[in-house]
Amino acid sequence: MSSDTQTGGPLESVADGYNDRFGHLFGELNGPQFALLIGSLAVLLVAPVWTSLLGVGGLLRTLALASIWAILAMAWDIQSGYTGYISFGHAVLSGGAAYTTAMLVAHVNPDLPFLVTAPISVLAALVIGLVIAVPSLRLRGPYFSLVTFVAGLIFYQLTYAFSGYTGGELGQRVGRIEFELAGAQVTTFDPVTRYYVMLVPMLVIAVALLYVARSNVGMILIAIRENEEAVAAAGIDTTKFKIWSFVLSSIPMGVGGVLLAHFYGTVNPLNFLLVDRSIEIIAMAVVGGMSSILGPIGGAFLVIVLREEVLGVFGVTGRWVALWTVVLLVLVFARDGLFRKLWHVLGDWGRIDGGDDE
Amino acid sequence: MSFFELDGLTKRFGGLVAVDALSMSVDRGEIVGLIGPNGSGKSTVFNCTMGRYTVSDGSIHFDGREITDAKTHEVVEHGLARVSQESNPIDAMSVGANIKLFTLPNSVTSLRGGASEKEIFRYAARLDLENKLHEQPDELPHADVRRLEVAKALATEPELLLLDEPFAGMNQQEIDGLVEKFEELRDEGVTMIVVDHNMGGLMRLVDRVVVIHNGTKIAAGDPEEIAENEQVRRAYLGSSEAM
Amino acid sequence: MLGAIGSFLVTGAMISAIYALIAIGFTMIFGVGGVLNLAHGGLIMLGAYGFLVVTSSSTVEFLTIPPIAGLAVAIAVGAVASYGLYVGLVEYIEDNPVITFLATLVVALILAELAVVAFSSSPRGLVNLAPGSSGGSLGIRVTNIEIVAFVVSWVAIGLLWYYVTRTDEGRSILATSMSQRGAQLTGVDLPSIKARTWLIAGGLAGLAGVFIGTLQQTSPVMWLDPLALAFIIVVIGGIGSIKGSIVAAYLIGYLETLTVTLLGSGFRGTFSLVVLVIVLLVMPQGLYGREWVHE
Amino acid sequence: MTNNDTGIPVTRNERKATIDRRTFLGAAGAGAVATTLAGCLGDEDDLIRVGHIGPLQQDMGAGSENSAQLAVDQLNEEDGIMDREVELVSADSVGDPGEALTATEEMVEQDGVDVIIGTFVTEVMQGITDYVADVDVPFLITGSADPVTVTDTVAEDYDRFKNIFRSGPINSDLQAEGMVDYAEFLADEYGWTQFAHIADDAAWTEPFSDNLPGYLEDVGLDVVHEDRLAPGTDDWAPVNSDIDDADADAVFRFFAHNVGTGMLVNWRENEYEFAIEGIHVPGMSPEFWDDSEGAALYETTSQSGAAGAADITSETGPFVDAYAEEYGDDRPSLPMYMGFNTYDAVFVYKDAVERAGTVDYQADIDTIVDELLETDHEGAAGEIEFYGPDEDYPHDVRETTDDDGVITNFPVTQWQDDGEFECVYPEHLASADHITPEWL
Repeated sequence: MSSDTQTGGPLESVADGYNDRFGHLFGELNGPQFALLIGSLAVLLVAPVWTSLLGVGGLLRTLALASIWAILAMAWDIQSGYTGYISFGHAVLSGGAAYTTAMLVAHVNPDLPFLVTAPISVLAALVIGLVIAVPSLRLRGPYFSLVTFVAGLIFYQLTYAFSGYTGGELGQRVGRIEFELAGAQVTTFDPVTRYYVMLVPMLVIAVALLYVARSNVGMILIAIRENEEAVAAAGIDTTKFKIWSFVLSSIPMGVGGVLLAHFYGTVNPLNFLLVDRSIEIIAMAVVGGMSSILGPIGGAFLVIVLREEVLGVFGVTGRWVALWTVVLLVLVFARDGLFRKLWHVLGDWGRIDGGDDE
Repeated sequence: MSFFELDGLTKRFGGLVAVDALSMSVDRGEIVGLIGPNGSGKSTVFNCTMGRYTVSDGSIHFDGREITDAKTHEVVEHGLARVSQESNPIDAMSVGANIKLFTLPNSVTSLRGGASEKEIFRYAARLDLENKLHEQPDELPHADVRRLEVAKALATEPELLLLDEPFAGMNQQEIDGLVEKFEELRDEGVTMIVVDHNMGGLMRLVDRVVVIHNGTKIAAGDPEEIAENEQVRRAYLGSSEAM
Repeated sequence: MLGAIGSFLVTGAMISAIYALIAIGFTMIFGVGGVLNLAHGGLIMLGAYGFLVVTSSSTVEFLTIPPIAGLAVAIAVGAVASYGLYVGLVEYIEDNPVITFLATLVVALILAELAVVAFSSSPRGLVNLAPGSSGGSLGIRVTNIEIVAFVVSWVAIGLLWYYVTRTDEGRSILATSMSQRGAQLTGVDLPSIKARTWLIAGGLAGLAGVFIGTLQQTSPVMWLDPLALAFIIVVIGGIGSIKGSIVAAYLIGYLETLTVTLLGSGFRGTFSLVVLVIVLLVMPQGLYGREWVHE
Repeated sequence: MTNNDTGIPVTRNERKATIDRRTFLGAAGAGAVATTLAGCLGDEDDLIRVGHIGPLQQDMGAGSENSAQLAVDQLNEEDGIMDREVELVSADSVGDPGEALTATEEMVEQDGVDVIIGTFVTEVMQGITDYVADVDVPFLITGSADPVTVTDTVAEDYDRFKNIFRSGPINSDLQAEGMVDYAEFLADEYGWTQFAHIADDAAWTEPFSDNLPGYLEDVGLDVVHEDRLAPGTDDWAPVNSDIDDADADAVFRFFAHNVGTGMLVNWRENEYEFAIEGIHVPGMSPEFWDDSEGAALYETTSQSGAAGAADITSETGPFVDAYAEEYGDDRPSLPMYMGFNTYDAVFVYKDAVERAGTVDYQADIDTIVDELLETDHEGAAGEIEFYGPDEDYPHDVRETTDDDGVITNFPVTQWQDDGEFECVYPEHLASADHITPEWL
């Protein structure tokens, strides 16, 4: 990882400051790339201010939703994007967490606090992740994808078969998030609070996953994708690492599922377990650029903003046609993802080879 | 018990017996040649040893431990490494990263372990790749790719190195260079089993030769003895391969 | 008791025949090109809507043809769409199985949404090819349309069998699905074989669509269940094996009928999916197929 | 649509323009910003905004939206509400509680609606009640019939949920009673005594599953078969065969999530000897005859408004005619039951706020609620009065009964020859006699 800086400028020196301190942890950046990251972060952090100034307060809801989906897309990426074992049933993990919250509220005690239901639900996602991973990781390529796809179908159908517990087609209510933080009562009834309740976990998970992805673990996962036998020949237990990638993925999937449950206030098969949801997660990661963590974040924001704010000009159904068509075009013509392309353009611009993970 | 020992090793694929009750042993510090015509089961022996194939019968011991049913990574952890017939570097990673991969600890919680840049430089330098650390494997000439395979295997700090046709596709000059490297390794105490068709390069290197044909051992001894062995000649002629 | 067993045997046979029709095309495409065509259910849906448009007076008024002719239209719609999908999309991406998997699934989603736009999300019924029922004897009731579906399914299977075993064109498909490399060595034109396979598979899907659309319903969500069925049947039968698909279709048809009888209709699909996962993990080559798993 | 000639700009949420209200940000840019700001600032622009929510992709929701638009247009042709012009803001619930909550918040916070009318599915209604109760906006339910709508809310915590009303249909406890009256009518007519009962496995059918079999036994009729079906059932042969095996004379089936087309086809082809009665929501669509290729023949369903086939009140005919004139070429070509209730709800709201003299729910919700409770409105679906706060179903629409105590505002319609939609019960409203299949 070299950072032979030759162009100066204040941007570059800030970026270099970052590289010296954190580059080895999260990957190195050049000036434009650094500016993009910091700029995006700033835009997100102060979103309540500019949305209100511009009179587009409704956008805050979309950005909150995009933050949740970004968590899901990143979580998918660390497992599927990095190892090349492409899961088509990841919504089962977030859905499992969401349903755990809903069932706890509906069947155990409606007054269970968020700080109790949330960790249990994330744990449930982890258990489901392992239940799927351990047997299915024996298969490769489309066969692994097929099993995960089928796992998604099974969970979807089970919500109907056990409608007495799950509420069937129409699901169950979970209500809003309410908890106490440092003596203050936090509730997501307030749009601004809700935005930060969704954004902050997203940023924390992004940093954590970037840190892991730029570590030995990330390197080994990518190597598994490229050549699993070579990794075994290096004395590394690939099965252990593949299962570990499911662990790394399940936990944020669980967090995302819980947040989504409280965002919608209701958990149902349509919003959580339908195959479309798994495909949406993949679409976001692929549109952004697989195996980069940052790409899926960009993909999630792009897809959600398109879906909620832009493509609606085609009508409620038409927006889905348009969205899937966009995804299909990206699949065919820009397999590596739009944000990866952007990243490389910025990289060339600064004429520094760095930041990319591969 | 010897340093490395195969005892009645047998591998069947369906009805086909690829290796048939093969026994052989290698002492610490030796370089043993394993030769035989195409399809005689040489690579299968390596694949069984490395845990890529499950062994049908018999046992494999290494350094006092049974590794018959061990998985590949366990075998490597015990101090065995193999240079495969086919080069398989990870093209998405630089030469340096390819070597580093082979130094990473087998631990999901070790985020920043593995060799330092200095150590990687040293591993590369052992095979004269130190100036190519930042190149991508698919940009390297063939001989360098083969050398990278050896460098990767050495980065696991093996005590026994299995070399599966290390000279494949190289010209004489390149072979000579590589043989020199292996001789240096022997001086450092690395034990080796070498499979190759090129008897010339091999004969200079090895202390002892084991010949297998159709999965069974047909001869063993000094390189000179083997070169004279009538049965070995017939086996090779039968498969229309020149020595 | 006799009635119940007889009814079970007949119901199972009827539904299994349609399942076979659903699965054969899917297995052929996988066998020949190694592509899991997740748009297969979408093609079935296209067949059903194609039939609806030309046979119902309530869609396009000036276009109302007899249902039997509608059947031909459904086959044609499925075949052309399938062919178009291959030469227009899959051919460019089939080198990457995962991208193909994803892209064909996205195509299915697009088709489903387009169906909502064109026909609304309300399910439709189809003009019945063969009204009335036979039965009552032995306490077994079978509608005529089920009998027609059963017969047509076997006729289609018979024709296909004849094609792939008795004609040169067909034999090259069979050869390719047994060993792509072997077939290539013997000098067959792989792209044209693949395109032809997609054409045939699409035609069978369109045909299946009419029967599913009549016996169940024609709706924008009708693609998913047949797709799942195709998976299950193909995995159990063995990839690329037409014979395996037919046997597995009957296994699953009867298994589902039994599940419905014993556990209730809510578990119909779930149980089969669980069987699928078990087969995939325990016997990945299926009944008649070649090995699935890489070593 | 119509409101161009009323001088009001075409609203962005018109279905024909296919610009959904949730998309205006991307679509309309600066114009949208202005509108939103206006919304935030409250009612200073002098418009009264009627919020409508329903599954707009389904015939039920689309019919309801059209009916709401029709009511708003009619108000604007007169004096509006309190002499102020009225604008419809319609949102798509997509039949999903999560989407509905998002859409409702947006209507209240961004668009500044003064009232919310709609919700078809019980669970969707439940998904937004907490929020609606928190902001106090008057909420008139026009689709979902589950009694929990009021028993879990207004009856539980009156002070919190007092802004929630249901202007129609009558709740399903009462519907179950009405269904027994109808069963007795069938028993009188045909001598049927054995009934089967099957229902969607969903919350809305529970009042029927819990009560109807008992009620039927109480009046001396037998329930010979009961079953619940998972939504999305597509194999109907065993369902019909079980009913037939039980020797039922008729089946009462309650389907909203299941679509009975497959059942009807299988029933007709096998000429099963029972009649199909009960509630079939997809079968209420005027398009169902075509959708099912005529398989709808002979099936009946109960529904408020009787699909316009009967003159329930003097308002029914004019409303149905106006709807047909405006939307007769659209889908659905008739307002479905929710359309009747939504249309009525707009006028119920208008009357109440005009009596209250205010639409400011943040300040005057108590006054508005008091006036809503005073409602006595002759609507298109029937006479509308609400149960009082201390009764069994507070804020729920009252059933109307005839001299014999038979419930009359829950009529039964039947698909008859050539796709005619007829009202067959109660007898004083009937447009045609109830008929049975010729094979029966």
